[in-house]
Amino acid sequence: MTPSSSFRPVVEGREAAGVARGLSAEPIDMAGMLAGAHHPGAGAVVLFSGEVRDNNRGRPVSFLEYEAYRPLAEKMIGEILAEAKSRWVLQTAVAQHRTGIVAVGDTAVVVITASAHRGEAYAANRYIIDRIKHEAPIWKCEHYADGTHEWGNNCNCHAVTGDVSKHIYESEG
Amino acid sequence: MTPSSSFRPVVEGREAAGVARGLSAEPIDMAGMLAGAHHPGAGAVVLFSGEVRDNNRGRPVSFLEYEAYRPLAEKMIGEILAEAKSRWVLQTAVAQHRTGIVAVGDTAVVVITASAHRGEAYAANRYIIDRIKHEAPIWKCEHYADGTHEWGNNCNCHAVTGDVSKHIYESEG
Amino acid sequence: MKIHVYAGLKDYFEPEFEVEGEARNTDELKTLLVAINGKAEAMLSSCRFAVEEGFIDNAYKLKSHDTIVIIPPSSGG
Amino acid sequence: MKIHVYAGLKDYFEPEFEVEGEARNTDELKTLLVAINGKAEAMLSSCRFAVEEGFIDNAYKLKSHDTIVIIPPSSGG
Repeated sequence: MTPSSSFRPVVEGREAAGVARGLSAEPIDMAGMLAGAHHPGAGAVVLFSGEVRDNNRGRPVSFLEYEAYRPLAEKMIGEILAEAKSRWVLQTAVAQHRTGIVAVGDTAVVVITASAHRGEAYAANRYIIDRIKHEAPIWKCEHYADGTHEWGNNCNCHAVTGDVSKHIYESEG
Repeated sequence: MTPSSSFRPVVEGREAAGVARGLSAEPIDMAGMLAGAHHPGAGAVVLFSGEVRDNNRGRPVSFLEYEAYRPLAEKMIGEILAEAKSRWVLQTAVAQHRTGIVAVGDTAVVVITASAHRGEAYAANRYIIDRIKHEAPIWKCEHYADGTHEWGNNCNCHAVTGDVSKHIYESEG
Repeated sequence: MKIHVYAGLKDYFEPEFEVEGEARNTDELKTLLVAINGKAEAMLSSCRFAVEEGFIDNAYKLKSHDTIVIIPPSSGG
Repeated sequence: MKIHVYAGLKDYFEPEFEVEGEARNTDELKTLLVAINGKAEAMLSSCRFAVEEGFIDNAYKLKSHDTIVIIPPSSGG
């Protein structure tokens, strides 16, 4: 196994879409995911869609580009979903994060949870997206209307916690 | 205006679907509502779907039937959405509640919120569904597999608050 | 005075009916309704009352031409 | 030792390159990398390191055949 074959970012190849494992190089089929989330034992389904805004702190954005370190990102998304299922009784817990170019108004990440009651479905949904956003090795590059681009707008928790592995989750505050 | 024309429950007529005003006698077009919720200024879209479970405290359920006192239910859903928009900066706040027969696994109520950041979208979504469920004059009748039916499983906050207009919201606990 | 009831109250009353007798406010109306069907008393104690699109409380003076809507607790949970 | 970098680190290094020189752990590797491009120092201080699918810390003994993945903070917010 050579690094050049095993460590390519997912953006480079269609074969790397990995839809079933949490990363997708293609547009996310949100309606299909939602249709698949119904369960006769689930009274509450919660969907979160993270979408590309037309501005970043007031600067006009043309589109975003997401890059992932694929093997670890997929492993971590799987572990985060499993951890959510161990904390709450969930009939469904799925997540998909885009890689590559995502247009303004399009979906960059979707999380769907289903549970008997809505409290669990909301809490688990929020837990999953917070952890994916802070911890999974997925990065975004803002491409601005003026032609410049910038990697960043990243998690900055380590500036407060003093540890690049320790995060602050608004939902737990 | 006679009471018999003005106070009929929405379940009685197709013309009463009132989709734009929060009640629908027809299946809710959740994918269509979700597609319409995108906004270039919104980075976070949250959807809640309340669905019919196959059991109520262990008793097998065949289907549910929802009845509404339409003029007041529509007015209250509109007021709850407006109140959410005054508490949070939301690009989208919509809700639809079914009336009539709803099958197991089908959607009884949908709430969609969109905001620049996810904290607001989740909080507003939860606020809207909690208030609709506790306050809007909409009732459900459980039709059980054994052929019996039962109105109820209703909000019981007044037993604690001592006031039929005062509710306890789990999300504020 | 016309009365419209919903949901579980339909187990005790017709969906729409007229009450005879004097009821100046909702407490007095409740007394009339319990006289019609005493089994409804517990449920009535958890109900709200409305005229058209607005809730009313016991301070509201009932008029003979009002249609009173009796509203059990919502579907909740 | 092979190095793969992502996202903002690509402003300072090639996406994939080899480092010469001795680095027994991630602190020593950081020192080597800062010697290559001193402007990367601040960003490197907020990065994590991984080998294959697992994060490593400074206690991990780097091997000459390892491919070290350097991971800036995630997209966050």
